[in-house]
Amino acid sequence: MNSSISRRDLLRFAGGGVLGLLLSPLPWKVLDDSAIWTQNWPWIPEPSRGPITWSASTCSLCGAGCGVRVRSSNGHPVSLAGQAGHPMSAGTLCATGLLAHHLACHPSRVLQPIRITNGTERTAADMATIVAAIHAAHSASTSASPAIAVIDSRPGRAASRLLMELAHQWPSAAYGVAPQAGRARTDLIRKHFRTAVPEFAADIQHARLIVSFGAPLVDGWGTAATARTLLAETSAHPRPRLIQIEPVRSRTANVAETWIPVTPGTEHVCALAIAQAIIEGRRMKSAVRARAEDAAALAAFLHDLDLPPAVRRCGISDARILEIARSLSDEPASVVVASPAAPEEVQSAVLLLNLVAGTFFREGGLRPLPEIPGAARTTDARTLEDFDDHSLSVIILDESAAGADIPAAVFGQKLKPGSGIVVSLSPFAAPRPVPIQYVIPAAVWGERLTDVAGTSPAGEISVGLAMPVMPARPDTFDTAAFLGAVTGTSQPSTEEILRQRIAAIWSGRRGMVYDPSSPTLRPVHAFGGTDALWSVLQSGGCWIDGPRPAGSMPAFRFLPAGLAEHLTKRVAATKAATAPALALVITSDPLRRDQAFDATLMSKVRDESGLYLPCGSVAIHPTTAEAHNVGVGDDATLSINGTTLPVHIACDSSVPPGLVSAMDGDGPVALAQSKISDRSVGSVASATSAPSVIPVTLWKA
Amino acid sequence: MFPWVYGFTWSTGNLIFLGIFFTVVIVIGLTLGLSVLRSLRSAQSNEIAHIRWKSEFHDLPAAARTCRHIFAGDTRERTCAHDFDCGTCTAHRHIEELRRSGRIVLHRPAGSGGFSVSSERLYHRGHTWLRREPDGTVVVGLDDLASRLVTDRSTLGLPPVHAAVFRNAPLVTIRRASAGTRILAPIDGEIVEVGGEGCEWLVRLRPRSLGTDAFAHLLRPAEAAGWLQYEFERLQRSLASGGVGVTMADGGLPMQELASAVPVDAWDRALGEVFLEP
Amino acid sequence: MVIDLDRCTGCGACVIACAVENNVPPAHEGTTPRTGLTWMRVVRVDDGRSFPDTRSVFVPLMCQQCDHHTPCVSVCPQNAVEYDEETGIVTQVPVRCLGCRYCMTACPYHARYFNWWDPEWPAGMEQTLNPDVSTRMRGVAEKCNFCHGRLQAARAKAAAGSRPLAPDDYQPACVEACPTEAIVFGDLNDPRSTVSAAASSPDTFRLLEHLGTGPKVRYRSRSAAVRESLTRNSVSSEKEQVHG
Amino acid sequence: MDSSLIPRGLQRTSFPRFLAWVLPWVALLGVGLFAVYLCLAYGLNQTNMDNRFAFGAWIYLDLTVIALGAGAFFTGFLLYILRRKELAAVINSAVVIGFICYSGAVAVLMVDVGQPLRAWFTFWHPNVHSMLTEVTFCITCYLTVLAIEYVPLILKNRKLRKNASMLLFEFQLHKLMVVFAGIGTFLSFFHQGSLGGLYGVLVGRPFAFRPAFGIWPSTFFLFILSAAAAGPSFILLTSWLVSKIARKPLVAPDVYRTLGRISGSILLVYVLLKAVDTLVWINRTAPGLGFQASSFYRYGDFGSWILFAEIVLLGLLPALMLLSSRVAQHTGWLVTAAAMACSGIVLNRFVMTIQTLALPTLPFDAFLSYVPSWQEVATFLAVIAYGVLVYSFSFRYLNLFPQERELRSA
Repeated sequence: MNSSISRRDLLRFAGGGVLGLLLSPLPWKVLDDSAIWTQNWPWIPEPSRGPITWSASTCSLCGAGCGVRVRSSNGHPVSLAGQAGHPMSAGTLCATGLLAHHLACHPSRVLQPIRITNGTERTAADMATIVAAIHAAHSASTSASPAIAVIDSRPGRAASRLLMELAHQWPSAAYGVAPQAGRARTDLIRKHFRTAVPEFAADIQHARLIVSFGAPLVDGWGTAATARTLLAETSAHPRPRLIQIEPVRSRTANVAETWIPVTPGTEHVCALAIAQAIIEGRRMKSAVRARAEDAAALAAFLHDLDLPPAVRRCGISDARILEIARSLSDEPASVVVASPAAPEEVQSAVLLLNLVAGTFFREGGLRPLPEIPGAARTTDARTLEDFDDHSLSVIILDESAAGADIPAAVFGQKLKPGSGIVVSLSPFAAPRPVPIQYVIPAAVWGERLTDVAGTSPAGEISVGLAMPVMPARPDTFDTAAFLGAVTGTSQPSTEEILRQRIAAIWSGRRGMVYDPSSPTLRPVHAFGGTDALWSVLQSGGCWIDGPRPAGSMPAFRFLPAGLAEHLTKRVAATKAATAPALALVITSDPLRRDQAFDATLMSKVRDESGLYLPCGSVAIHPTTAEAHNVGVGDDATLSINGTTLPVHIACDSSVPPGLVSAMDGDGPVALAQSKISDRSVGSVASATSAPSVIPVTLWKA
Repeated sequence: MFPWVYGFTWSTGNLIFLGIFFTVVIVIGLTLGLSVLRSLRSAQSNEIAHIRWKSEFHDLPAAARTCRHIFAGDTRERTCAHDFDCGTCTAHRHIEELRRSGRIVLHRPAGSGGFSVSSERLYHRGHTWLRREPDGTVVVGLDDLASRLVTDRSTLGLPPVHAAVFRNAPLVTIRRASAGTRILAPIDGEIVEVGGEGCEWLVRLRPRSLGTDAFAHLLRPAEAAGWLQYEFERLQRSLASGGVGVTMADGGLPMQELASAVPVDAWDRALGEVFLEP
Repeated sequence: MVIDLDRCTGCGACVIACAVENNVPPAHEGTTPRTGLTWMRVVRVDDGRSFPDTRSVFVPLMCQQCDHHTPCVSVCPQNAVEYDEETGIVTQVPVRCLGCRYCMTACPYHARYFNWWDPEWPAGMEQTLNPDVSTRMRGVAEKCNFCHGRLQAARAKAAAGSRPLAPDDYQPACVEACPTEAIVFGDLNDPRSTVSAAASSPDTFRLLEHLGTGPKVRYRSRSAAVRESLTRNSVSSEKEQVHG
Repeated sequence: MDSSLIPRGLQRTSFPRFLAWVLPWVALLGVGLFAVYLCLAYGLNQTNMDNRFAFGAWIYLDLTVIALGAGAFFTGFLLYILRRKELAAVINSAVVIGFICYSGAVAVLMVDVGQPLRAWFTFWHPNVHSMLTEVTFCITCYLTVLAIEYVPLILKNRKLRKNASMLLFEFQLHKLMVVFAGIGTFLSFFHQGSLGGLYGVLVGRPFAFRPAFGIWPSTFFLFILSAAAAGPSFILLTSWLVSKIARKPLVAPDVYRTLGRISGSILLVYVLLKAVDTLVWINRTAPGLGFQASSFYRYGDFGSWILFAEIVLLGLLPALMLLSSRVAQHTGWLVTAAAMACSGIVLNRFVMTIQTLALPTLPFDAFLSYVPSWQEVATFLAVIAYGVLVYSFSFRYLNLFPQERELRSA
């Protein structure tokens, strides 16, 4: 008997083994398990399923103050929605607001102090080092002017008051605010009216006619409720007429009754021409005429400007101008608004037009805004630009709440050459052109108590509390706490300041309080005291100032000192300017407007769907593309005053021929903005993302 | 997929579709199973030799399957389709009858073309001959062409005594060059003696049957002469077209030194051609 | 569902709300509008008039929830797409999908999306995932299902109150999020519902109605130019006149 | 030893030269396998497919190779069922080509799906209304049949046949080959048709949609016919190509002629029906869905010339050439005609897969183009390399052309 195993035996064994395996449950089990495995890949996170709770808060991502309903699982927010009856936002939330709870885990979140070198390299920094650096700067300061500037990105908060008080206690420090959109306008209003007047807000909710010079009414004017007001059509509230005067077809222009494409840079001429048409049509309301003694002077001034040739440059027909003038005169509830980002001359001309049309102190017009009870007067605070050049050793930026951006060039201008440092308190450290050396981690929305003061579509002011809805990160710093640590003083907590504010509201007995639990709007005096108010506001409510009696218009001047010269110069410049081959119009991305950082899911409307023009792309009319020999998706180079930048071409027939439309943001255009501002070229360097007109040449890369 | 398994619906479409599918699967499976079963059965019933020959015969080139009656001059063109089993071939029987009745005669003179053909021997298509001995046994040897090709007896592997041999099944193996070639047995039988060195035959067999049918497929000497000539030419053609350069001036192979004239790399092919191994 | 195009400003809130509700991951690096995962998408379309009269219309585009002639249901080789007879919603069973993408080829509305990448959330963001909806997975095709998670929750709630599911019991996330209330959701079969009133308006139309797929998402616009530009097909397009 | 594996009596090139021929293909296969690994490990983001182009180069490859591989079933059908004995000269080669085409297609499909581990779900939860279900079932079964048909070829290898059990199995299997040929024909009719139906049922793609006869759209029948026409032409083409590369005659010229005649007559029927189908589509189907057929030919380079090329230039013309007895006298012309016929089918599959997806449906859609990524191309080429390798080894070690030996000695 041969007992050795032959190859055939082995083969047989293998064959039999395979057959036997097939008959066993093993292969089927493997199949089944592999299928189950593909459904539960270990590297894919599972949602944590826990008790679902609902809470209410106020969105503090921007100053609009929308009411938020928070759905949490296991104590962590999983989705946000608007509060249906909220007086400010009426149940709306913008796309960014819907993602507020994602910001806590943003990839560029800062969780410990960092040092940034060469603009991009980051290393962990020691808190003590940063404090020591600030102290060193402090002790080195000898001159009378402040060496440390504490810059508040969003004044008007309770935190702002803390900052202000701290800065005052600190000999060589000063409080300042970021350059604010519309500040020039406020200053101008004060010049027009001889008596002290408050700030004004447009009463969009009651306006029957809105003439808008590029104002983003449906995508960035307060809360999204403004858009609802403009677009809703009920028998009780017919849709208001909206005339949008804007170079490109923005989202607002798109839904407007009339869109008037205006040559970029000539908006002020257009506004002045309408004003002139109203005056010459002798339709100026007698009340307005009676209040201003210089009506004749205005007529003469406008006549001297010789507007018709300039208007022709606007690309708007005389008939259109007359028609708008007539409508403005005939409609009592009308208002003229300009984009907050519009250049100064546009703001001036629009204000003048409002005065001529008599929209001040009227329902549906420009209504006075009262002061927020208990707020420090930060409106008069100097901006960073107001500090002496090369005087600052340290700039402490409070960016814990998103606010206006400061152009990079300003830092260079204000800091001491070679030794000045910039410390930012911010939740994020995304690459930016701003020369920041240190970032101190701050809390994001939902992690700490703060307050938001907003303006409703009806032009009413409100205060809401943003309550923490998720556990705060222990490694973040409160702005006041950080400054307290630097100065070695103890400060009142945010809550204390907020309580003071609520006490002020209570003592004023003015306005209404919205209670989301009912949901009702009850007058302040119906509450028992500050505690009752506090608890309602804590549960997602908000205070809104009550209906103000329509005040009568005080005496004013159409042409306060300096305005005539300013406008004359601007109109003359418009007349003299030769038309550029192409004009670049940079519009601000509403979703990014007050938000330096995108929530990651914003990719849905940017990278994944093209709903918004991506950064780095410019849109041009197909005929423009053809004329410049570029096509969709081509890489091209944009040359602006010698600065060239790479862009992608997108063809869009809604962009008027001869224009290049781009979104501001952190793409090449922002880069160009910073570069151009170094060369101090025109309005592009302004703090706000103003629609800027730049001669552009375009060629294929 | 299966009734009562999650998600199954008793719709007509489902039933028709799955019915067809399962039918196909079953038919494939059954056919496959059947062939496995059949091959197992034929392995057990010792049909291997028979099947191997059938399979090999099927794969032989047409030139190697020429009918014996061509060599006898009975017919001009005919290829065998009966595995060289003339006993079952109706055409063969018919021609034989015609010849017996004298209606056709061998009109081709028995020319051997230089190969010796013995009148006492019967020839197998696998190039063996067979001679019936008086004691009822037969002796089997290599024919003239084969023995010129296989000159060294030591390369032959002969079967042991008492081994059963089957007609057209391997009888002897030739180990030469890279591949082995087998020589087919002419008839069924049992080995009774193995020839030694110098012996004209290779083995002595006791045939299983001594009836005429057992020898009907073997070539008679008259046919064998033409056949050997034909086979020699076939071998020559095969070697020539293969690019073998060693031929005589007239294009033919030197018959006497056949073994040494076939180059080493063509050896395998030459043996395959001659001994009917495809 | 009826979408009033005159009220859509293209703000994208619906797109975001959809992604948050359904645990759709943010874009992987390298994602383009063609490989994105946007169950809900807003497309800007020009109304076809010439400049400067031309207007854009923003068209929120999601699964159109075709009627019984659903192109995607019949093509799926393994019943991973199902038609819910009760609600008329076309549902997707992602765990059964093998990712052959035949349904995507079949869908004329391009409303189906393939998970080209493994879903990736920034660290910590998994805490914000909606617990009522499973996470997405690579290699399967998916689409809008009118917020199946919400429907299931509403069903459970109705069952707990031992009453049948009412059409107003839930609203998809996009409807809830739309700031201008451009999207109306409800029971089209109920003649008294707001949605069926809106659907019967002469301004209402469906996309690619000629194909006979019977979509249950309707669009409306008072502008004839908008209606024309969204219902025209290549037969009457301007391009043809130009290019002959 | 290599030479002991080569069938006796066949002249094959030396092993080093064979190696030199094989190695580049092995390298190509290796690159392709790496691409496959990338796709399986990282997902289909490695491809340039997208939500609009959900089917890309791979599906096109599948449809094309399966059409060209139809020679296996159709030759089998003619040989075993209709008893066209002369086709025995190419049946082995046809089976190998069929096996290569189908196994290559299935392999690519496994990469193409997003969740290969769930591939068997189609069997578990079949949706019988889906053409893809029909395709999956039939192709799986048919690939099994092809493998079974391939087995006897391998078992007949010189070395393997020495093993008695292999010989016996081969013998018995061969006897039952008619059953497999029958089943193969049945399955092939269905899946070739279903592959056509795959696009024909897409009511959402008016460019591809065709009205149904019974439960199948007209493309179902057109695909069967076109595959049946392309199959013999491809066998003709490959046989000729192999004989050119190997520099020896492999089949007798009359086999070429037979293949050409069969291919030509079916192609003629196909072209006529395709023309009728196109006219019905232009005048009835497309307008019924709200589209004018001419509108589909307005985009990019996809003008109506494609229609002309598909039906006349690469359809009618080769059909008439293949049927012409004068052309049949010249193998060169015959091969040209066969190549044209195959190109016509290749173009048809391209139009069905790629053009259908590139065309917009929604009024605001754009015509999109698509360029495969290197991973897709490498996988595509790997299938070709795989085919060349399998065929090369088969040709070297198996007796693919029974006539070769005789033609050699003739």
